[in-house]
Amino acid sequence: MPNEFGLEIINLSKSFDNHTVFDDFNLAIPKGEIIGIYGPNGCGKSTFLHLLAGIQEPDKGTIRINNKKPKEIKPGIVFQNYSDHLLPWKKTMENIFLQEKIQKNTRSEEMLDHLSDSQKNLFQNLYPYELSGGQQQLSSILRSLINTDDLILLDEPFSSLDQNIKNQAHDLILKNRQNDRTIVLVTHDLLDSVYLSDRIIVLKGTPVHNKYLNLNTKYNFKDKIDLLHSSFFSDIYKQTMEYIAS
Amino acid sequence: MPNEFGLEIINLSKSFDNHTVFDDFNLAIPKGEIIGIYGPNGCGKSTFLHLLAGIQEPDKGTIRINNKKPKEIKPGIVFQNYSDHLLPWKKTMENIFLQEKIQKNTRSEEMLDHLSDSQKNLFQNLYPYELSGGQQQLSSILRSLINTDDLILLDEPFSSLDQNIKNQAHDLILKNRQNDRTIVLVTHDLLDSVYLSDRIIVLKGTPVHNKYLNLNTKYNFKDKIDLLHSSFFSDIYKQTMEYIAS
Amino acid sequence: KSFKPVVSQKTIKIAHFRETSALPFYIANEKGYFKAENLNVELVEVDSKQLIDTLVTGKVDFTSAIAWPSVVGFEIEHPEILKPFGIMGESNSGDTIDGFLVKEDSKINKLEDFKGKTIAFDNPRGIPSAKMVFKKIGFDPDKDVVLMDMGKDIIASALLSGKVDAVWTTQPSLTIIANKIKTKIVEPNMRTRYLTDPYWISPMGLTTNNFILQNREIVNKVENALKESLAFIQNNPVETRIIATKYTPLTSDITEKMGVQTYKSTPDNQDYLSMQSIVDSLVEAQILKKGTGLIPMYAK
Amino acid sequence: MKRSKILYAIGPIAILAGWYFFAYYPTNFNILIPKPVQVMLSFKNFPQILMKSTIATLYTWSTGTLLGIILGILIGFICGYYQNLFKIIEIPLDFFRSIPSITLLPIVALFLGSGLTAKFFIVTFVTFLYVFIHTTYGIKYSRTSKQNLALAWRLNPWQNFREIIFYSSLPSIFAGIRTAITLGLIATISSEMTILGTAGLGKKIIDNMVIYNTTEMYEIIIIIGLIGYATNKLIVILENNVIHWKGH
Amino acid sequence: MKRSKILYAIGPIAILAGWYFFAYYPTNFNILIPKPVQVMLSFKNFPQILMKSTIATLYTWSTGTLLGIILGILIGFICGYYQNLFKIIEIPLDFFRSIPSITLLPIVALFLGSGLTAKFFIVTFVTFLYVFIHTTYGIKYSRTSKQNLALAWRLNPWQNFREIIFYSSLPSIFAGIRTAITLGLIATISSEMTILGTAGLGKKIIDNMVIYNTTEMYEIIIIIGLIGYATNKLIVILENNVIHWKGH
Ligand SMILES: Nc1ncnc2c1ncn2[C@@H]1O[C@H](COP(=O)(O)OP(=O)(O)OP(=O)(O)O)[C@@H](O)[C@H]1O
Ligand SMILES: Nc1ncnc2c1ncn2[C@@H]1O[C@H](COP(=O)(O)OP(=O)(O)OP(=O)(O)O)[C@@H](O)[C@H]1O
Ligand SMILES: [Mg+2]
Ligand SMILES: [Mg+2]
Repeated sequence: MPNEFGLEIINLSKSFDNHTVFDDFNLAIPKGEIIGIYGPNGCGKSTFLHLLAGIQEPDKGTIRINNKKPKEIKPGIVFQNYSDHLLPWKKTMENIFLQEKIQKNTRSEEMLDHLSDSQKNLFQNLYPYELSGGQQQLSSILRSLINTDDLILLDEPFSSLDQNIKNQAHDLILKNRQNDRTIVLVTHDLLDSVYLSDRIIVLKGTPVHNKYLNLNTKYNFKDKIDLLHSSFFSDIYKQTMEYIAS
Repeated sequence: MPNEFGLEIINLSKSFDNHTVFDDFNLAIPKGEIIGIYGPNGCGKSTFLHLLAGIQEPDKGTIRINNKKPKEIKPGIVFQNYSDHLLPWKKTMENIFLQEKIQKNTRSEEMLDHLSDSQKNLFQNLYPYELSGGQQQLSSILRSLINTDDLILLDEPFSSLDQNIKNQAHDLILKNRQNDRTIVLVTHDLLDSVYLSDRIIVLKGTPVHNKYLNLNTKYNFKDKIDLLHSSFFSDIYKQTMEYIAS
Repeated sequence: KSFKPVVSQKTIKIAHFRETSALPFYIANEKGYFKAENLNVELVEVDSKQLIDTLVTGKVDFTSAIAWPSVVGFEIEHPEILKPFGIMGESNSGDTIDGFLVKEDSKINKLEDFKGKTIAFDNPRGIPSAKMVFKKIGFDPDKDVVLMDMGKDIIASALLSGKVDAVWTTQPSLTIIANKIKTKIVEPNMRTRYLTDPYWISPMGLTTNNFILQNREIVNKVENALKESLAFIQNNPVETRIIATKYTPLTSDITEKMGVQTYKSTPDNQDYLSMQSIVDSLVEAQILKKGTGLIPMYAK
Repeated sequence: MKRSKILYAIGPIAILAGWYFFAYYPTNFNILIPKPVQVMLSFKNFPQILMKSTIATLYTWSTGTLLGIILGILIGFICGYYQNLFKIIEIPLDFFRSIPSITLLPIVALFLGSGLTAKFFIVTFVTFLYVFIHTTYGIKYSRTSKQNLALAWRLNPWQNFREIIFYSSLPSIFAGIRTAITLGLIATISSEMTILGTAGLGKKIIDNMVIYNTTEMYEIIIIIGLIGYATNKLIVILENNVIHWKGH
Repeated sequence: MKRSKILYAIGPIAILAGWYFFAYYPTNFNILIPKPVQVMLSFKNFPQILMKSTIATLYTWSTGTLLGIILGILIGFICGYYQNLFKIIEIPLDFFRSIPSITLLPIVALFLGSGLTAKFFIVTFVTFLYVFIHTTYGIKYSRTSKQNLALAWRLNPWQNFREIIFYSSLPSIFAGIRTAITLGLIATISSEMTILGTAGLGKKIIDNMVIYNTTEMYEIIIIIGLIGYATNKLIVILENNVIHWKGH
């Protein structure tokens, strides 16, 4: 019987030249969760996402997503430097639907319902390089959510978004939760992370061993403001900061 | 007698194709201030910085920095997509000092005192493309602070930084305040903006006319936590949000 | 045209391109005939297409043989500059200078066998003469045979690969190809046999009117030396070929078998008629836009 | 815009001025340079005298070049993707590339005869080579970020080519095409000079060279130069229209 | 690594096999193809027979090409920066580029004589052209982001070239150099074939062509091919060492 893990990492090791980023790292996450990854600059968050995406190969160890090999799934991904990953030869809207078009030859128009008319216009008429940073990032998020079955990887996906658009993005992500879909969210904004995630993995500098904080962050607040002012959040905040400072 | 403005914008207009971003925009800022720019995605913040930097030309209007034309000053700048603006053919440390080396043939080694040994090592040994996003962004901030006399332009400069490095960057920026140096900071994090800035200009969608909020944000709190919990900040927060929603 | 004072004892420069067509000059140089005339001669090697250029721009004083189309063509464009002297060609009494090469097992043995065949010419001047020859034997040269030009370097490949049934070429290619691949020569020297005998292909050399005006004596001496060369060629066929080996890229196995052109230092009336008909045929074949009289060119 | 048109005129005017000067100034070689007016006048007879040859040349050149460009892009892509295949053909390509085609001609003629096939082969081969090299360069230096996308999306080679690599390499491919069309024209004319073929400007060059008809020679040179210039211009216009994302 | 070496061997082995086959298999033209063994054996006499010519060719080629490369990069940069200058020379360049050098040779010879000067001129001109084009392409397609930096920093043209444009354009320049060294070699040999000059492999080719000495012809072809291959290989190694930031 297959196990029930959405994400399973076994004895993962990865180095660049003489710099070890992961050293025998293990992690198992139930299916259907949103996982926040939190940790200092250069601790290996982006590397982790690249490994999950199959962009980089582990030196050692195994990665399973819904019990499949990374090569067998087609993840959606927002890169940290999102603007480099939009194709300048295609209009923004074509970029948004490109992955789906290539892989399934369908077009999930319903995704557009979440956009305002002016956003739709923008994406329809302009090439990515004609957009502002935040507009590019929003289109990257949309692209990553369309057509992906098992895994969505979000590397600092709100870094250029204003308050309203960030909320729009949060809604989009929450609406796209699915039982057999794992969403990995890397962000330095702990509030965003707690708000969206079911669990936060806190890493602490390189190399990443098997010591990390695995915080359950499921909660019951109505909205972000309530969450911010809750003792639940300040607890998590304290734990995280203490762990990182330790 | 020259005026005392660090930054003076007169009747600035700028359009892309048929999209007007600035329409007869006017602004005058006293010398030596840190100015926060706050506003929704696509309202023209990056465009504004590009105009100040001389990367783009206004369609109409005048820009003066310390009473000089943009072409007469050599600004330091952190771009929103910072990673594209580090030169991959040079080690990170060379990148950091490159502008100074070209323009003054000096090397402000004292800047390095603010870095930890491991940061110094990293920047000395690795090319920019071997760094993590946050490490790249920090090196971009350092580069922008070195050797710049009149103007420093920071476009979302903390978007990839972790808490500690962000604080380090804040310190660096505050240490580099000077009487005749204007620092323009674009960020979606209002707390960061209030913490660092003497004044915040709040913009509200395009085109930017002469209607904008000009908030004095000089304060007297010891640290950011105090600021966060102050009514001073929540006042500013409220004013800003109301203005944007209006 | 400006007159420059005659400079005595100057070096006489003669342009050539390491081909047997310059044999009289090589022999005069080798056997000391120039020296005997008290001439200080330098042989200057140039590209075959640059002979006239170097002559008329004053870089050399003489050139070795150049075929009629270039000489006449230049005369038409720029009259009264070139001065040809001597003649070179083929004759029935002389060696084999040209011919059709066909494969050894080919059934082609005489002109009549070419009906319906394709012939490549490595030299555009061959085609008009061939047309006249074929006319003589009753062919319609535009229908009964296919005549085409082709680069020298690929005629052997074309023959071997069966792309053409025969190639027509001149010395030394004729001997070289015959040496290399199994072929036979058909209808050697067709031009002398069917058109005129001897058939004069080109002058023996060129100088300019300007040079003659100022250096008539030198020109006479050069002509005298070349006359000696012609006598030598007549009397010493073996040594002639050794000298050819020395002055050209040809190897002795080729020069030994190769035919040598017939030369004559001064044309007579019959020669002029023969030459003129060749030039006229070039005009008729539209290789030349128009003709010119050769006698005035030769007249001193 | 008006000023920029003047700038474009400077080059041709300078050349024309130089030509006039050397055609009339008494050097020892000015008789070898035809008078500009004569050459211009000779264009009157273009339809009767050179039209057919020009068309023949254009035909061989355009067909051979087009084929070479397509092959260059396709095989360049395949080799850029399948490095092993590249390794197999790399040595032969770099080997034969350096050998002047005039040297290879006799060998080519052995296998392909000396007719149109050989001519097409040479033109196609030359254009193929340069488009091929530049396609592989385009692929080699296409941005890592875009290839990371292809990896994450698990694009198969053909999808990757169609959606990403092809566009990424376009600037380099266009540079290759500009080299290739010019070299293709040169190859066409050079092979018309030696290889059999009824017509073509190359043949006319040889014919006129032999009889020192410099006027028509210069006319042909001008025709070839204009063809080359016009094609280059067209390609640049095409390129600037296609690659709207220049620099991004 | 071992496997990749085997792949590299496939190409040459296939060619050698083809050569053996056509040299011995009784086609109607196998007589024109020399036996591989004979050609190999003829290399014994290389020092006496071809050494001098090879050195002469290498000398003309390397000097002319080096000069052309340097000029191509410098003038390419200047034109990339000063678009007005580019406009002035664009038409003449695209015009003359398309004309086979064999056609221009008589004109060049008028001005430069038919000696070494003309030979160097042609080799330098050809290499210059292609490095120039590719340098301008490198500049044209260098990334906007980097040029924004140059703008913000108020770099003067020379600083911009030295610190940014030069590196940005390097991939394109290297592609141009690879094209140029090959075409430079071809130009050297072709001009040795026609222009007078002391020695050189081109001269030897003509001499051997005339007498159908295919053995030495093939030997020369192999020498030229090896020179071309080795130089290309060297350039690629140099390139891979210099451009460590490939794709970034
Ligand atoms: N090259 C261009 N062509 C067309 N429109 C452009 C171009 N550059 C910018 N724009 C438009 O100008 C507007 C302002 O862009 P700008 O990048 O200045 O926004 P911004 O305030 O920095 O936004 P963000 O917070 O998302 O970074 C946007 O709506 C964008 O679409
Ligand atoms: N190509 C590379 N060569 C050498 N070192 C590398 C390379 N890529 C990443 N690294 C190193 O690996 C470490 C982890 O990088 P990574 O980008 O995963 O960090 P991160 O957690 O995403 O950091 P950030 O929060 O700054 O984005 C860094 O110290 C970086 O220097
Ligand atoms: Mg990262
Ligand atoms: Mg922006």
